[in-house]
Amino acid sequence: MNILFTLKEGMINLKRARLSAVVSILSISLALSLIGISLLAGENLRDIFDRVYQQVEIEVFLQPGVNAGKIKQLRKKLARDTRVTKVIYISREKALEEFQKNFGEDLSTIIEENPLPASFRIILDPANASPKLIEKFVAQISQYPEVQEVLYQKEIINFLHKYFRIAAIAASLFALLLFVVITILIFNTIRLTIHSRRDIIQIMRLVGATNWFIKSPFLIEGMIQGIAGGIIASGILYLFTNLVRDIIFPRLLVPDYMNWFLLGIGIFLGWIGSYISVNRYLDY
Amino acid sequence: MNILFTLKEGMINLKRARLSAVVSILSISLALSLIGISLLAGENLRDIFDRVYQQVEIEVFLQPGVNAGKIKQLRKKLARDTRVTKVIYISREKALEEFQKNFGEDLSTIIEENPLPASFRIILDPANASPKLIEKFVAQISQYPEVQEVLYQKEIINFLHKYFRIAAIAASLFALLLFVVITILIFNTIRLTIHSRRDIIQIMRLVGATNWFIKSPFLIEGMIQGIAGGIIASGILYLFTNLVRDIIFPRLLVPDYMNWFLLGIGIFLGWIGSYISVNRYLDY
Amino acid sequence: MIEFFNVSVKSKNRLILREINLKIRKGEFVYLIGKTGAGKTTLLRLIYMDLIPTAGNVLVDKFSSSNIRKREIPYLRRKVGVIFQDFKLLPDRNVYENVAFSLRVIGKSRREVKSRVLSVLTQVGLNHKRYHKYHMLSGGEKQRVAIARALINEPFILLADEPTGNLDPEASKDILNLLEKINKSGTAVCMATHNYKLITWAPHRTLLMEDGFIKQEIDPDNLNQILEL
Amino acid sequence: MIEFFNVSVKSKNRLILREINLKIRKGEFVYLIGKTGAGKTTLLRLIYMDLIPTAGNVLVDKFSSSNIRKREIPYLRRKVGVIFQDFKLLPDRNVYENVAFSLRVIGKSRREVKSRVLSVLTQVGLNHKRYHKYHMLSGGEKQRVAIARALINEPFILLADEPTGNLDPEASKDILNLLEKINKSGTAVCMATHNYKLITWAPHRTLLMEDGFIKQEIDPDNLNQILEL
Ligand SMILES: Nc1ncnc2c1ncn2[C@@H]1O[C@H](COP(=O)(O)OP(=O)(O)OP(=O)(O)O)[C@@H](O)[C@H]1O
Ligand SMILES: Nc1ncnc2c1ncn2[C@@H]1O[C@H](COP(=O)(O)OP(=O)(O)OP(=O)(O)O)[C@@H](O)[C@H]1O
Ligand SMILES: [Mg+2]
Ligand SMILES: [Mg+2]
Repeated sequence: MNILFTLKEGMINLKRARLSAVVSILSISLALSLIGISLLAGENLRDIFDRVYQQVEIEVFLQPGVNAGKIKQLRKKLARDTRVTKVIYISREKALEEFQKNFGEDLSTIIEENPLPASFRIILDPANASPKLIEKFVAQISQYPEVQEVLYQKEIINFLHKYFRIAAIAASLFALLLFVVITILIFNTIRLTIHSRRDIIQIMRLVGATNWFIKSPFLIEGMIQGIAGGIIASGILYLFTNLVRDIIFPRLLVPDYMNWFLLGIGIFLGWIGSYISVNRYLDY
Repeated sequence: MNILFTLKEGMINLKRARLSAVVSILSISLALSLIGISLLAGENLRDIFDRVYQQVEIEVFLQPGVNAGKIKQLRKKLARDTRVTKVIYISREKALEEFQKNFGEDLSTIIEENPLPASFRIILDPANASPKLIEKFVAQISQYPEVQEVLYQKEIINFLHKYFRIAAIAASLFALLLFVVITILIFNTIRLTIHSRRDIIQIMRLVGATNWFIKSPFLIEGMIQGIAGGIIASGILYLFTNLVRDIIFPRLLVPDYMNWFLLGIGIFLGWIGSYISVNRYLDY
Repeated sequence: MIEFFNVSVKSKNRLILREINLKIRKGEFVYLIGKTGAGKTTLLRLIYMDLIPTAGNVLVDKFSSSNIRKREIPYLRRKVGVIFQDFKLLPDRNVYENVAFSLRVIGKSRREVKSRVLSVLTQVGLNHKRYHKYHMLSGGEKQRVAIARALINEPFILLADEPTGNLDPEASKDILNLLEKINKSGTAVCMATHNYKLITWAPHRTLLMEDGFIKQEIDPDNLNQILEL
Repeated sequence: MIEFFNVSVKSKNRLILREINLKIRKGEFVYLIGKTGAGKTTLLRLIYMDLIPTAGNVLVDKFSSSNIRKREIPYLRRKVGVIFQDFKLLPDRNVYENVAFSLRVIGKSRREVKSRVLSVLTQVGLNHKRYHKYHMLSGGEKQRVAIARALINEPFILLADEPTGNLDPEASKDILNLLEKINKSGTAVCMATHNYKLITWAPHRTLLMEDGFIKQEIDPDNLNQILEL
């Protein structure tokens, strides 16, 4: 197989159906940009949610009579738990102080003894902050004999998690749709290129070119389209992300892998699209 | 001219280059959706900025010796100005009170006389809140003999305005690019349909069909593509806006004219694309 | 009826036709012969104004190539019937539809079309096969369909570019007979061909082209001289 | 060399070829004649395996239609040269490139190609026009280019489907002479034609097809009987 000849014929291919190829590449770029934007939206939404989760405190109120040694032991156990990011001990005195700060009333003047229990405030690792995992964690903690009650903002977490899931599913469906669109775009352009070169293909067949020899330039063409689409999409997203950062949302996260990801998808779908097209229209 | 026959041949057109048409319509939908999203982003950005501008106060400090009558007169004049939304008068006493609240110090214990001047706080109509107009307004106010000094957050306004303009220009360029892409998409599909029907067109020419008769089905086809693209884009945006409202940004503004606008652009560009294509490939 | 005045056609600095002067009268039958590339097809294209000469003037009926407007050309085409070696029919439609198509396309209603199509199909002897699909027809029958289509607007002339090139001798003879019959009923015929045998079967005025001009008009009596080639 | 055993071809419930038995020997020259639709083109397509029979078996060289694999077909094609009425050349390339193309396509290097192409072009008498553009060639010359391309892999048989259909009598005779010369140097030739005059010029074994089968083998002495048609 003669690489140079294949490449030369591939160039002639591109010239023949040039406009269709340009149109296809532009459309692929748009679709990949949309995928990139979905990805960005997803990552940033997750980031925002993570930060919300990081502020979710689980308050573990201890039984009134627990002694200092037990408390220290429990604290160690909690700190060692991989799901836990931070543990703060709030002694009964501290709790009273906070109460006074928050409500401006001096409890000690009303009742003789401090009625507030000691507690731990626990912040979980965001990776473990899904409603189910939190619930499991809370159930586990509640088992300890030292623990009286465990409280956290259950409703907010459930709410956020539910909508995050809906958004994630919607974005995935949208991305899947775009994958299909890209594949069809490439499929169609290759089909048209094959159509515009059917005379030359017929002659190739006639003089005994192998099927593989006839097909390969079209596969290469499909992948080039995918690559070009990926590069243009990366450029569009570069401008887009800079604009968004400058104007509305300076904290915008841009995952490092994004450009490679778009390029990879471009190549992958380019190959699939041209492969299907070639096998549909160029098989005996 | 026989409408029924034209429509029948138009249907055959659509069947012939079906895949290309579907691909084209999908791509047009994506492009129109992006235009719609830009539009939404623009409208909402403007809305947010308007609300920022609505909070911009212009502080007009008055000369020390101005009497109550003159102040009342000035207040009336300001209130009558169409650019002004709200005027609040801050007397010298009120200013002192605020100062004490903000800084916690009782000025009257340090110095004998109240050193603070009386002032107006003016809020402008957002439509007149561009940096230039504000500057003009301020210059005008400063002319009054009763006025000592006019202060406002010049830097913030300039900053916002500058980026809003950059965003608007970028979005317009992007939309223009998308207009071109849509036109090329339709141009290309019509070109391919013409190509796939060149036998039948040759025969039509041969037996004496008028040029208009040959062209019109392709123009109709282009417009149908634009309409279909517009409808699909409206659907996508409907889902998109509802999702955004539910999850991230409940205040999302959706202009009423948006769907009609997208449909209009679709038809308009469909007509242009097919018109160029038809005149390029179907003229003698 | 048709007249060429000093007609030349140039393409990319090459003269394809040079200074052609020619007159085809009402109801005439003319053969065009000559080697490949002599310019026969080009000459025919000038008549149905698929091509406008670079110099000189072609007169067809009341139309003149030097001042015809683009949008008048369709109306000229309705007065000139054209048939080709490769038939140029629509393979996805049957006989009736193929012939009807050319009337529908010029805006005739379905009812007007029907009687006219049936009468033309009778004329070419295909009425009994009017609902046959394209691929069920022999080459000779396909060419008859093409002739029917060319006749439907009652043209004053029928142009034929190697109409028997894809036909066997028997079918060729049939087609020639049909063209003669049409010619006898008053329609002029101008036919480019490589098949000199046709000329011996039905001798008519014969123009020999060579290298872009009309080299000579061959005397029907001297026909045998060319057949010796 | 080539053998047909009870070969039938069916398409949409219609028999295009029926029970063909045929043997073409090494170095033979065979004419295929018959009306349009008789099945000549179909028979030729079976030989270069553009079509696989629905019944029976076609043997070509060491390949058999009943068990050939798709990916072996290109190697069969390199042993069989094919030419057509419409030449099937690439109009955007010159003579040399058109012929060289078929060698490049099967993976030969530029150097190997050159000497082989020049020798074949000499054989068909076109060496001096090897850099001429396609549109500068006459019909006869185009057909020579097609023949050169078909010969380049030294096939054992040359299949020709109406190779003179678009040529004038003089050019047709030239092509026939070239095919005879090629045949004399050992390559078999199988040619479908409507031009019976060729057979009188160069009489060879002649098969008359009708309605999908080989009706008779015509005795070269009785040729005049068909020419009377
Ligand atoms: N569009 C064109 N551009 C350039 N050259 C052309 C064009 N059409 C025809 N020619 C050239 O003009 C010459 C005459 O062509 P034409 O087709 O009229 O010949 P012809 O007599 O009909 O030949 P044939 O018997 O092969 O049909 C040829 O040399 C051809 O290459
Ligand atoms: N792919 C196909 N599908 C259906 N029918 C076909 C196909 N190819 C050929 N036929 C039919 O098979 C018959 C034989 O066709 P073929 O082309 O072999 O005839 P031929 O002898 O070469 O005719 P001609 O002289 O016109 O070239 C014809 O009736 C034709 O319509
Ligand atoms: Mg010609
Ligand atoms: Mg055939």
